[in-house]
Amino acid sequence: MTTVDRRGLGGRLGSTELVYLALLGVLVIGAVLVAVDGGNLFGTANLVDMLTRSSLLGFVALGQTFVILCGSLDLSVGYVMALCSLVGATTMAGDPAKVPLGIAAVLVVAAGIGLLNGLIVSVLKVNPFIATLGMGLIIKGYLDTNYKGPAGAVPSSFQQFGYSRIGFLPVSTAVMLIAVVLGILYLRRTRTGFHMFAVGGSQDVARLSGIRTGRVLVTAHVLCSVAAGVAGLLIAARFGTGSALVYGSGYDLDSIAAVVLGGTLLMGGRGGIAGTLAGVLILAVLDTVFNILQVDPFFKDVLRGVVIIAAVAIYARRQIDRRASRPRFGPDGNGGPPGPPRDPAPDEPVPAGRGADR
Amino acid sequence: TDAPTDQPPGGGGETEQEQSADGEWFVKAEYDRQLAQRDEEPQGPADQPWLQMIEPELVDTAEYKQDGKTLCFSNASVSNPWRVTGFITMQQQVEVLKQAGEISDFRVSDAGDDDNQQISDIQAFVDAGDCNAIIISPSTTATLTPAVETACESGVPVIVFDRGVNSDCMVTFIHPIGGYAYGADAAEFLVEKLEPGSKVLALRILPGVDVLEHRWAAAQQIFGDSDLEVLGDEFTGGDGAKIKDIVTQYLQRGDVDGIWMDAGDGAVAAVEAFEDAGKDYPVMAGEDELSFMRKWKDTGMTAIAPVYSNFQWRTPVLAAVKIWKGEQVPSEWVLPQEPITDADRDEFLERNKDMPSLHYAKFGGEDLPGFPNAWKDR
Amino acid sequence: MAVAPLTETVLRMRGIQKSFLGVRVLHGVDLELRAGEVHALMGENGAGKSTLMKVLAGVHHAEAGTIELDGREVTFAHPLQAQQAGVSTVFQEFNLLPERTVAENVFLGREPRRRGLVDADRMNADTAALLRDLGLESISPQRRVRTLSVAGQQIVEIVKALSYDARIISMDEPTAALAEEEVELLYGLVRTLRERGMAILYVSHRLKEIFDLSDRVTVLKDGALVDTVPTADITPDELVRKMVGRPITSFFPEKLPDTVTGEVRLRISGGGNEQLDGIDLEVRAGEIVTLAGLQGSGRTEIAHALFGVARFTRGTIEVDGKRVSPRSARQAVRAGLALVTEDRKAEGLALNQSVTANARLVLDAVLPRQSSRKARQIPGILSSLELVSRGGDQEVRFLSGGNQQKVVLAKWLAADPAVIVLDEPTRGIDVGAKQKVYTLMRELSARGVAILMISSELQEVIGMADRIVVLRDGRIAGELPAGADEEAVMQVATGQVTS
Amino acid sequence: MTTTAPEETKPGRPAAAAAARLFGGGSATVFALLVLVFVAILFLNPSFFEPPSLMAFAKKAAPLVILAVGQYFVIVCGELDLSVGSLVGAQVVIAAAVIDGEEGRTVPVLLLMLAFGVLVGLVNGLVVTVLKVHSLIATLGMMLVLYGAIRLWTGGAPTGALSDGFRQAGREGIDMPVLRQLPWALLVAAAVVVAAVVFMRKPFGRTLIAAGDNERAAAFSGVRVWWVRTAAFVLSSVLATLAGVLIGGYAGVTAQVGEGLEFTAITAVVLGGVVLGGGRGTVLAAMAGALTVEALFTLFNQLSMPSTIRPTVQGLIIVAAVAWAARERRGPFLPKS
Ligand SMILES: Nc1ncnc2c1ncn2[C@@H]1O[C@H](COP(=O)(O)OP(=O)(O)OP(=O)(O)O)[C@@H](O)[C@H]1O
Ligand SMILES: Nc1ncnc2c1ncn2[C@@H]1O[C@H](COP(=O)(O)OP(=O)(O)OP(=O)(O)O)[C@@H](O)[C@H]1O
Ligand SMILES: [Mg+2]
Ligand SMILES: [Mg+2]
Repeated sequence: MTTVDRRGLGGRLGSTELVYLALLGVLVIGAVLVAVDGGNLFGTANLVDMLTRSSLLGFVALGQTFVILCGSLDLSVGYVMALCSLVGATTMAGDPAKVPLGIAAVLVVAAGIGLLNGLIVSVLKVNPFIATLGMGLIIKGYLDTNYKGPAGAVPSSFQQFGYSRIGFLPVSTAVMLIAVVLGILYLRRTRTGFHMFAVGGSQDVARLSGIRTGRVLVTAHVLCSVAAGVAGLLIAARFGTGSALVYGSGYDLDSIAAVVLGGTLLMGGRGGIAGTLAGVLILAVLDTVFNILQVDPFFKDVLRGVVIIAAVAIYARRQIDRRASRPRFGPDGNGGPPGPPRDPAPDEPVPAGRGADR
Repeated sequence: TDAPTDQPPGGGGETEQEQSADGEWFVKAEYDRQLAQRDEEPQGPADQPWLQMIEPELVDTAEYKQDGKTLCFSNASVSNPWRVTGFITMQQQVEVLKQAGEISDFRVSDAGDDDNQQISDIQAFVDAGDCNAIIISPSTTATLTPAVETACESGVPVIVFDRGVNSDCMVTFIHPIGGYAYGADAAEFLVEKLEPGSKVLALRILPGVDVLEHRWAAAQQIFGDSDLEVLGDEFTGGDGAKIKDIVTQYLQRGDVDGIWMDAGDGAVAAVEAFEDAGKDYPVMAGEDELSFMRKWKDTGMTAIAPVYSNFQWRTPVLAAVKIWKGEQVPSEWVLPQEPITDADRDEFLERNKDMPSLHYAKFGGEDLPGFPNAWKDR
Repeated sequence: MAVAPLTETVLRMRGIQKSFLGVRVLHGVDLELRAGEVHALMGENGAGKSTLMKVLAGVHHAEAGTIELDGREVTFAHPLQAQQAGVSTVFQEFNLLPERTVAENVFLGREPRRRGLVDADRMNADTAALLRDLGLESISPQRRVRTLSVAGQQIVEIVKALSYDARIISMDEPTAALAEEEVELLYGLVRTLRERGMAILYVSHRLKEIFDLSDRVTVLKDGALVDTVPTADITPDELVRKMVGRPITSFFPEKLPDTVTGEVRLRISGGGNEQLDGIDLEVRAGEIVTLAGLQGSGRTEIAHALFGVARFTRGTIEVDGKRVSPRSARQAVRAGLALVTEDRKAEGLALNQSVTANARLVLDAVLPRQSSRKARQIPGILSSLELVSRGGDQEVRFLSGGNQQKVVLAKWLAADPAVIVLDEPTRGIDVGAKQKVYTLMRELSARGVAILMISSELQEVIGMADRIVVLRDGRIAGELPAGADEEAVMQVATGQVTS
Repeated sequence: MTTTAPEETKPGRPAAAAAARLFGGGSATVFALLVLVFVAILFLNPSFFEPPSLMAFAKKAAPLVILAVGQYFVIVCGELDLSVGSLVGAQVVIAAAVIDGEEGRTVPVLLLMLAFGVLVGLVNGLVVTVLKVHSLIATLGMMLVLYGAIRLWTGGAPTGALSDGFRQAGREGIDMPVLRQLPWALLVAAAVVVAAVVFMRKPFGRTLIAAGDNERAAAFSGVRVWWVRTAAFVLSSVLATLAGVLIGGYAGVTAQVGEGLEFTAITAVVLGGVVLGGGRGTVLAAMAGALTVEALFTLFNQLSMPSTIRPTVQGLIIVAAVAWAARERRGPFLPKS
């Protein structure tokens, strides 16, 4: 047997491990900087701060991971969050008995939007970038027209979701971590989870293996929207009311950045939720450290931008190095055409423009 | 836990029920109160409007008397020129107090207009435990209520300014008279200066922000009682290009006699739309932003600059020092809010002649040592 | 020769017709498979073998014709339906997810579940068992496919097809990427399957395999059925004649009389990199050198090294006596090299662009200033290639494979190269187009262009060569003169002899 | 099918071929939509078509057309540029801060802006091509960096003022009868579109689109893909700079200038049938997409549609139009011979 193995040394470290290594690095550097400043990054207050910050983005990025793994994208999550915070708060209307109803309403609304997103992308074949951007606009118009400000009220029992904590672990973060674990299990232990990697890796291979790619894509979008809906509930719990203005806070692009920072390929097919969690934590740690160090808010944006680019560049660099001189499966950098000859799906022209289009 | 105590939702503060149940922004009692406060003579030094107060109900602060001098400030953002100007004023005020040894450490966190971020920021201050007072400039009224209450419960004196929250747990809530008064100043001016039947266009920044909604609610009230015709109300995001485009389109369809704006950002673009279309200047309600005031002077148009007193950024810092000393402060510290008219326009322009165009005439920092460079070369 | 118990017919395909974009590639083909037989499918490139298999696999829908399984007529709208009916396929193209593990690929689409959740342990165990069946314990089910070699990946594909509870397995050139020992493994496996009563449809270009393995053989030519005969009743010569329809010798055009072998235009001395070593190669003006070797022997690697894609880390390249060390394709082109890549669609053409745009691409990229002037000759080049198209504005994705190849050739010819490297230039193009390519090569050669042709088709390697260089494991294993026979080339390529 | 050299068939039907190029591949939708929107406006308010109104429309639409052309270059070579919105903002702020109302600095500042635009484009391009960062992330990062850096520099809100000379291009025009004024902006946008059309027909333009269609094929043909892509980013940034000059000229400096323009520009380009992922679409279609977006805004205004509901309608129309175009692409495509 000649060469079954051509795994180099560099390949031993998985990309998830690398992301956690990066997180560790950020933590160490952050801790040193904070210590120089006379503080303790791992003091309860700062720890709580970091964890709290990570919970909201954590939910959104968790959902975003599903769609990105499928090779899609969701730019409507911010609007879904805003809508869901309002739906939740107005349904609960301050009545503790209506909490379950509010949660149910949010899940239904979010799932419905995800379903629409998924169908527009998979059936109408609208590029996900445009489809979800359009969906975001649609929701924005609805919000602006119908909610002229915060509305609804969340009973204090439900506000616990946003405020109480167990030791230094905020409940919302705990719930987020549970969702992350469930998400990891979903991807690793269910068929649909498996198929998401396949759909993102190659729609054609997936289809030839008998996977109904459309359904998988729709499922991912539904999960993504539902996760954004839960984030909306968390918003409502923290605000005590629903707020439409949340959509302006940039959670859509932040969540994509967190997912990519977590080592998931923007073109789909590789990555996972564990990495996303690390990506979210990296952003949260940065925020906390910047906050402790009193970094100018605008300088924060600059640093964030640089860190995101630098991290992704490092991942990309590694992938290039690891790749042998002649890729069997096409480039996984940017915008490359799909690899070697692939067979078009049953009697369809070769799907054009799948690739860097997201 | 950090959870707010069980309390009927909405708290019980004086700003409670700012928004009525059906989501409309008009609350008659508050509207009447603000309109009346405009004619009230404020107490305090006339040359220091940031220390003046209208109808104060002083409260005792002895329980907060202390030696600690760490001041923490949770800022909603510095994402618009009004906030930038104000924040510089605040920093300059802090500088003075630091020199005087009244403040040792001034910590700021900026939430970048993200309510959730601000809740975390406030919580971080509370958890850190070494703030001797927390100043909060909430990014949205309703949503920050629980976080502010949490801060109050920690025992640290809390000072809220600009926008309020639905709670009265803070030691003092500092604000100019308010949005209704602002909107009314502008609308009343238009009603007064325009012939009956004239057409007015309302330009607004974005929906859902309480201070802005109050301005529009008051204007609607006043326009409703007048003979003016409101052509429409448009959201512009404060973007000059969008404002100019919208006004141009309205002008293309017919005459516009008056412009009502809920904030002065981009007012010049609106005026330019008239110039470029070759139309007469409208009667205009802008803001005390210098670019507009300069344009007003250059063109000699009929206009007013309603003011949402920018000098209020000084007050919370001074209030904190007062509280540490155990001095009384009003539980609701209402600052004067007086529009700039033809009469005092040139005086304010003269005072601010070195200032950049996106600066606010009534910023109230002329006596601070950093003047004028801190605002000029920011 | 194995004698199979010829029992009942499990599959009967009748009158299968299929066209792509208006060009018929299957003209009513009949095929019959019996349980417990290995049925070879032979034919030239582009004869329609893969297409027929894909019809059977439910990938393509036949326009006419029927498929009967166990006497019942079936239609497969989706590959899944074919798989569920017991027909599984190893496709010619790779169909794996590089980022997933071996086991995940093998069970893709039908992962075993326990209590609703994917049972990864069972999946790994089952895959391990399947691999053990093949004697391939060395491949761990939990390896990522991208970390496997091409051969390893091919094995995974076969394992994947086997893992379906299939009664019919069709394999499209399964041995193409395998080394000799691996081929033996596969033989063993195919025989086992046959003994278990499966029907196996087996496509290969290797005559030896056909005679080693198959019970019956069906020959396709230009999309039509030529004959189905028991393998025992036919000699290799007869089989080839059925495939080609005429004696092979007349298929390749003669060297043109005015061809003069001149100066060395391309010289590689001591070239080597990760995959290659000690490559010494010369091509002279007016000479056609062919590179033979098994798949993966490093032929394409040489072409890529010349083009700066996978550089030589050792040794030198000279074009017309001038040292060049191309670090990119651009530098290679500027030095006078041209490369007709082996994968037309992925590497040769911008499919959404027009014929003209593609034909001008090299000029546009490398000689932008002279591009408009030089582009004037493109219509002439295209018509001399007898391109069939609706005009220069037609997008190349609507052209047939042969015509696409002509566009690729045209883009290089427009740049007037000194050396042309053709990597599998006739892959997937029909007989007529092939001959066109051969004729063109002769003409270019006569004009003094040095030609290096890489091919997996031995007939072509031999038929077109002035010299044959044989590669094995990234080294030059030997050089044979024109007119060497296939056996000799194969022996050098597989290392049975060194010449 | 006949065996013909392409040359022989080409002159026979140049008009038809040109039309097919223009309207093929999903672009028909945008032209139809554009006509539809204009007809609707005409129906609602015929006076919109009086020359001065049209000129006002042109003046407003010019920057988006220019941005769309810039974005077209990037999209057609397979990438995406999210940084143009904040670049427009940054350029206007830089101009105001450096000119500070002094007429004499106008020209040097324009040069400075050009240099800054080229720099931003180069960084975007090199991060994408050399560091292999997906363009969505690379330009998202650039967007954050520009947003933060420019505010850091100006202390949070724009300072200074633009000179009248600077504002000429975006605000003024050539006075003439009938039209009242032929806006410079219209001339600039027209020049950009014409130049872009010509550019795309030049060798470099063709290699650009080939690189977007099939990167590897282009590379094997000798195209310096990294350079071509980088150039596309530079073009996009330079055109964003130009758009910034027009926008700043049109309306002066406000803190919000440029916000969200990147999404509007991408929407316009995609609406024009230019496929995200590269290799397909024309400059004219991208321009039509931009005009359609602007015309939609005008239509909403003419309809006196409540300000708040407009995004919904806009979103519906965009998704429907792109879906419709995708449907056309999936349908039978080969013309019958
Ligand atoms: N998806 C497709 N679209 C258009 N043409 C196709 C398609 N698939 C195959 N063809 C064409 O159909 C013909 C038959 O191709 P097929 O792949 O069946 O040949 P083959 O006998 O398998 O050849 P090879 O030995 O090279 O694998 C060829 O001319 C090929 O170009
Ligand atoms: N992506 C890859 N990564 C690492 N090694 C590879 C890759 N592709 C091919 N190889 C190895 O490179 C060597 C040369 O392969 P190459 O493809 O050049 O041979 P070839 O004779 O041209 O075969 P083919 O007929 O497939 O083109 C082989 O050992 C092969 O296994
Ligand atoms: Mg085949
Ligand atoms: Mg090869």
